[in-house]
Amino acid sequence: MLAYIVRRTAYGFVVVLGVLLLLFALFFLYAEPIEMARRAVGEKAPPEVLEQWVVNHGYDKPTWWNSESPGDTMLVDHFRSMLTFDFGRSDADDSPILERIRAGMGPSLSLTLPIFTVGVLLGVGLSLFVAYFRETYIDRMGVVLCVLGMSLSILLYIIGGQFLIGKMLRWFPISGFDASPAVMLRFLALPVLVGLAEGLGGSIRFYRTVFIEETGRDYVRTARAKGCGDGRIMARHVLHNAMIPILTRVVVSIPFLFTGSLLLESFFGIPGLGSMMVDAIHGNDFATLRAMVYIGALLFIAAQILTDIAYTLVDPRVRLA
Amino acid sequence: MSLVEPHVLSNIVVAVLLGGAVAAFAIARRSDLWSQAGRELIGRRPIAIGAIALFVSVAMLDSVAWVGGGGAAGNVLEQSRPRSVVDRMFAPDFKEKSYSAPLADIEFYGGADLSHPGSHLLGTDILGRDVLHLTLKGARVALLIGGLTSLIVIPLALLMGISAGYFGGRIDDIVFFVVSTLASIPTLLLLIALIMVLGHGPVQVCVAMGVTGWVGFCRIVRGETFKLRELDYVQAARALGVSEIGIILRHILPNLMHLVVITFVLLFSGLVLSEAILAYLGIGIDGSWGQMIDQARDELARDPIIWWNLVAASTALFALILSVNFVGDAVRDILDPKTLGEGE
Amino acid sequence: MRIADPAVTSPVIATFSKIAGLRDFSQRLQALRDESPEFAALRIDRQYEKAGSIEGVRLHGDFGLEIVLTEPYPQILYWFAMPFTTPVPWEAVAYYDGEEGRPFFKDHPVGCGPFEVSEFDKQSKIVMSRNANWYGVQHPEWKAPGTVYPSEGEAIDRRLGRLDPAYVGRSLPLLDRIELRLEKEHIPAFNKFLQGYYDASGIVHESFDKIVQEGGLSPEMAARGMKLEKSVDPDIYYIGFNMNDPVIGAPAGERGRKLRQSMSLAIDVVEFNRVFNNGRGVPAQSPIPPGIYGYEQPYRNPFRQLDLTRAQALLEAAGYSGGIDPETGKPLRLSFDLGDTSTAGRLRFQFFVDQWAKLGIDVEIAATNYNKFRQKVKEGAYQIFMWGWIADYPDPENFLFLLWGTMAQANSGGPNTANFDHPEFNRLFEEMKGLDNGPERLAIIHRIRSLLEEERPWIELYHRESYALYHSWMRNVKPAGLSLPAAKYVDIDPIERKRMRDAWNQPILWPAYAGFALVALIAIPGVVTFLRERQ
Amino acid sequence: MIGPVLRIDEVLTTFPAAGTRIPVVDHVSLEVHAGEVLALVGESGCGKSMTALSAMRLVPKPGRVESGNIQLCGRDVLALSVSEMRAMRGGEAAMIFQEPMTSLNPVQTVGAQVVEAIRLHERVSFVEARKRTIEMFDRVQIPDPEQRFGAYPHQLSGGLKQRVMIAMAAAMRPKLLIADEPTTALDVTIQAQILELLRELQRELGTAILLITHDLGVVNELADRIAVMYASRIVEQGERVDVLASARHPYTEGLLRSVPAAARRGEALHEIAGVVPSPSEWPAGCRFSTRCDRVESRCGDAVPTSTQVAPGHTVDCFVVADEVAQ
Repeated sequence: MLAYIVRRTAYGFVVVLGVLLLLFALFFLYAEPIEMARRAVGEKAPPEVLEQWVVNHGYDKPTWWNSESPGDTMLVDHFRSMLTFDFGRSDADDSPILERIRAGMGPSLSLTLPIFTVGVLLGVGLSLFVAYFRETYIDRMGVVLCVLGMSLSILLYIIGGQFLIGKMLRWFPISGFDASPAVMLRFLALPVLVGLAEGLGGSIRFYRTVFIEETGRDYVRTARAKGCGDGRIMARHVLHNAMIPILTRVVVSIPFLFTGSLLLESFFGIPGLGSMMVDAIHGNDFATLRAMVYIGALLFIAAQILTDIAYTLVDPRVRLA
Repeated sequence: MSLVEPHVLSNIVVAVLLGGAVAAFAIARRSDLWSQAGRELIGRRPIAIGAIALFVSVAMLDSVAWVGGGGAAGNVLEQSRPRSVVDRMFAPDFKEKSYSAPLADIEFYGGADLSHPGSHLLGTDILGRDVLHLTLKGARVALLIGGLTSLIVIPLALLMGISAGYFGGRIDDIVFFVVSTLASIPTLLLLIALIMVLGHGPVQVCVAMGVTGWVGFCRIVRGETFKLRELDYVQAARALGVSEIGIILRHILPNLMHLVVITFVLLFSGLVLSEAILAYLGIGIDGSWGQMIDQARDELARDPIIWWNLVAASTALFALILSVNFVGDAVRDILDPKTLGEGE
Repeated sequence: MRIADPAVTSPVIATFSKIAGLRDFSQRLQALRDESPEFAALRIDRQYEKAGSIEGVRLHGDFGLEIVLTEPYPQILYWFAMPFTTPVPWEAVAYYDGEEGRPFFKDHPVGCGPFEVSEFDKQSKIVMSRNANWYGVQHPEWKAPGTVYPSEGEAIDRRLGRLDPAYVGRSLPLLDRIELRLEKEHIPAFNKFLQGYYDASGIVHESFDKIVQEGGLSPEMAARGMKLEKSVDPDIYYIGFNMNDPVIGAPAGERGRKLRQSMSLAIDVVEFNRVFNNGRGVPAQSPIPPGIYGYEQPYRNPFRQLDLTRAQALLEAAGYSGGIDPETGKPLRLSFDLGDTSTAGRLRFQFFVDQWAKLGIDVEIAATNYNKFRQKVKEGAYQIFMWGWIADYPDPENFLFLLWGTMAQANSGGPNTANFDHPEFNRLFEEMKGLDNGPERLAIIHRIRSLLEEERPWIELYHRESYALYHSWMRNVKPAGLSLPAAKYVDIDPIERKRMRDAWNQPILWPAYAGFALVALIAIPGVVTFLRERQ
Repeated sequence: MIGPVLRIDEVLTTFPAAGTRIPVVDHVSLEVHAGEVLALVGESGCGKSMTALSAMRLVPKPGRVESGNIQLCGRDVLALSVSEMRAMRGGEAAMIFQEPMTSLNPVQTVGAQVVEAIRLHERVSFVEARKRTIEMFDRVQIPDPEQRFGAYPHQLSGGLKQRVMIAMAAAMRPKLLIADEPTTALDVTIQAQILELLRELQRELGTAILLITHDLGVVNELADRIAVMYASRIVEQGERVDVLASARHPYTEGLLRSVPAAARRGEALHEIAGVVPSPSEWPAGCRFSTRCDRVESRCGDAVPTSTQVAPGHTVDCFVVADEVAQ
């Protein structure tokens, strides 16, 4: 077990290195540092200030190889800063990136965590309901509704939600954020609702397929033949077997809890990591983007390792070899 | 100025596509499996297939363009521009000064008379352009996003997936590493980063989407090839001394074709929807429905509300995606209910 | 001295380098830091002390400062009025050094106003709260009078009820806390204002018609007790030509000039403002906006009045008859290079392209991201661009220097992106900038103006007009542009706000009940039959 | 006990397809008496398993029993409440399936699955149930039963898994055991062992067995009586000797002739012409008429009824009926 975890983690680390190399290629090989500086410091800045900015951000070093001191290149700096989580300062406004990530995590989590947990529970619950009534009009309508839901762009969910629920029906404030918990609930209600609605179609359909596939399996027939009731079959047999695909889907979405939702956050004015990334995109803030992409990838790789380990706990057939 | 004008190129592409479609149809007819699957598909989802056919024909008609024949008198620019069949369905000066409601005869704001009263079926946008015209033109962009990207994704994924699955060993290790690396980066972020590097424009966006999109399919191809390689008749062919390339072309590839078809259909809707998000971030493709939605979303705040822009673009988008999703479901059921778990 | 500190990378060092010896000081400081790490580790005031004084700055007692410039530059007075030269205690700079959990000084502003910044989140909000240590506070020990609400003011203040006796004599500031919010999506933000979640807001142009009718508030909004304030901003939006371009710029000589003139005549900025800005915005006739010396309201630029016939004639004279480029036999093709890929921007640029299309000129929008655009600018690979400039200080020099040859992008990487380098203009500009406002200066400005009329490096578009809205519960607002000193007079009636907010936000709940009922109605028969069948 | 353990009377079970409902069990009647083994024989897809599942009320959705009467241990199965039916399954009547590989829950130990079967019907402690499970394992000749109790299905061979299935089914000493192709998926040597085991159980516990199979060798080995199904209907029914030795229905004859048997060494193996038609292609009248070598014109007009050819031996065929009448 331990040996497996160690080996799996080691491979994960190799993938992290691959990601870093790719990020380096993406972010350092085309942007002119001096133009990044101009964007950051301002149009009105004289050349020497721009050059100073470039030096301060370390963008003046040789890209790949420095014959004089091999450790002093952008490539090495990139790996060093990423691996030590020393992300430095934003290219756009010189704010410390790590601090901003810390500050943005709270708002992001307060949005994504409810969407995630309620989404999984609701998805599993509703899909069980639909799967239970399979081959009736409830099931067929459910599937059609899911496909309808999946075919709508998230932009429309947001626009529609804000217009209909926020503006016309005035159930919740249209957008905004407040750190005090009581007020926050009111503000988060609408984005959470929209986030749920957007994801629900796909997840119900996915879970439904899983459940129907599992309930069609022979062991369910066996259980029935020995006198198990429907509820017991679902709880003791089907749910446990369905855990494997469900786990894959759920764990893989954990990184998004932290990276937040780009669109929801920027539309609803939530100062989380998602809107931070939208800002970084609009402001050509490569340092921030790079850090966020890296963290996202890191979390994803970690989540994958966790999934693999979780498999061994859920499924006795998976052997640790 | 390049030797081949864009509109000539697109005419050629349309011809090639039509030829390809006819050829594919002819081949499919000869194979029982495919022609039966096709018949069953049409039987199951006649409306959705009709809708897709409509979208495709609009896109085709918008891709066939030629210079001349019309244009406002005296305006050399209009006359020298290639106009597609769809453009020709609308008068070249089919423009107002500003918003007008569907079928209205005065301008929505300001109240001046329109030059084409009562003839804008879906009204006009802020620049006075006919919304129906813009919506129809969006079909071409949507199909370009789906089609061109699939043209990148599918061969790439097949090449990588088959070589990894068939040859195994080092090649498999490398491919698997590349796949894990790409898959680790959140798709949307990777997409954005790629477009920043590649620049804007339809081709660049499609290439970026292709680079991010091939990973999932590659995994499936790799797994299937793994299984196929172990099959008796493939082993037998190898024992008989058929070359590796021969085995791949004759035995492996044809058995992956159903996966290609399913993936294409499933990929398509995801791609078109992602473009809408890119449009919001300002890096979408010009003329797409995503861009129209993005342009129109704030107009809901006007009084009276300007809704037709948003509704036209989103209905078109929704109808296409919905049809494709419905057809996709059916295609999966018919061709392969097992291999492709949903959502993975 | 901090401006000269290379570690600060002040964006205005070039301007202040006109102070004699400032640059020397800067270099000395850098050299000392490079030489010895011990020096660099010294406290900041010791470093400055050791680096020696700045030649051109002399102290006169406790409150006097004499500054010597290397060249005549009257505008420096404006610069001294800007935040760059706010006095800063070195103790604060030394303390906030980013060590031991303390923020850096630039992330932790220090000041002495009625409010202090208690929260500064670049992404979403700035919170200012009452500064207990403000000199204006009526402090029990200091026995100083403290600052109170004034009883006198301009006539307009009295008329608009800003001198309400209920406030006179109350100690300032009236508010405990001010929150400025940054919202990325302006429509939701504005809707929140309308719902009463914000006290004040600008107007987004999409909902303009609902709020403003015939120059005033719409009856509906007026009935809500809303107040509207208007002002013209000291800025200019313009389309520029790259004067180094062989087709459209100076190398094309007379031909290029006529082309530019023609293109300028085709742009209908009134229409543009009507479509995109709800008619707000003053059509620009020259680079100088209202409120800046040299702006003359009656002046009309002959090439900035829409005249398609004349434009076509000029185009013909330039050799592009009907827009046809004789070299290719096709319509003249130009590129409009932009660093804005947003869809909203796209529509605006399309507007101009459509207008030029009326002349038969084929302008292509080349929208790239900002970095790519800057790169193009740097390489000179651009033809037409659109830009804006907001005044740093109220002097015509701040606008006209955008066309000064010395500032040309191609020569110095300066903000003269049009690369306009006209000897006559340069001479006039250099003469004008050192002069004080007066008839002599105005005469030169007139000459510059007519030179620009002919040369057309720019198509001047408009000067923005901004409208601001306030709810009835917000009192004593006096618009003062960006500066905040007036904030201490502002008051808010929270009870009124709560009342109105609640009244405006009564949720309409029946659709929810209806929805639930519908779902139940649809599902129940199915569930019932299903369960019955199971038995 | 009076009367048969299982009595199926004119049962019609249908599945929806293409707008109509297709019968998969078409007015089938049969009886299984205490202590006897009835073999239900036929080609795949002829409705054998569906008949058995109908008896247990386990027809998978969207299929359902439309009409007819099913008596299990004297109780009307179709009228029972859900919980009463649940008590029947595994208690009075148990079932084992064709695929031991997939019929066990892969994520539970086999012991736990048998324990569950016991505890569903009897209020006993886990320890007690475990003891009984291990006894049961011993009885079905699972070696090392204590250790096997904690094994997962994937750790056992096919034969062992089928033994676990039998242990599970026999745990509550049911009156009826439905064995749906219990040996099809197993090696020949294992098959024999499993059949032997079934016979022992039947003898020891007095359980009636409804054996579903297409393998006439198995039938010969185990069955007391035989019912032959073709295209959702029973075409011939009778004592094993009667049916095997003097089959009358052309389909049964065909089936028997297609078995390689020592008795007919040297003869060419018979093949029934054509394939089983799919439900949509069923002919009117006798469903075997399209493949029958003795077909007459009336066969396509009406459905033949049962004719007694010997005591307890019935055949549904016009031609045979005429022969008997003569």
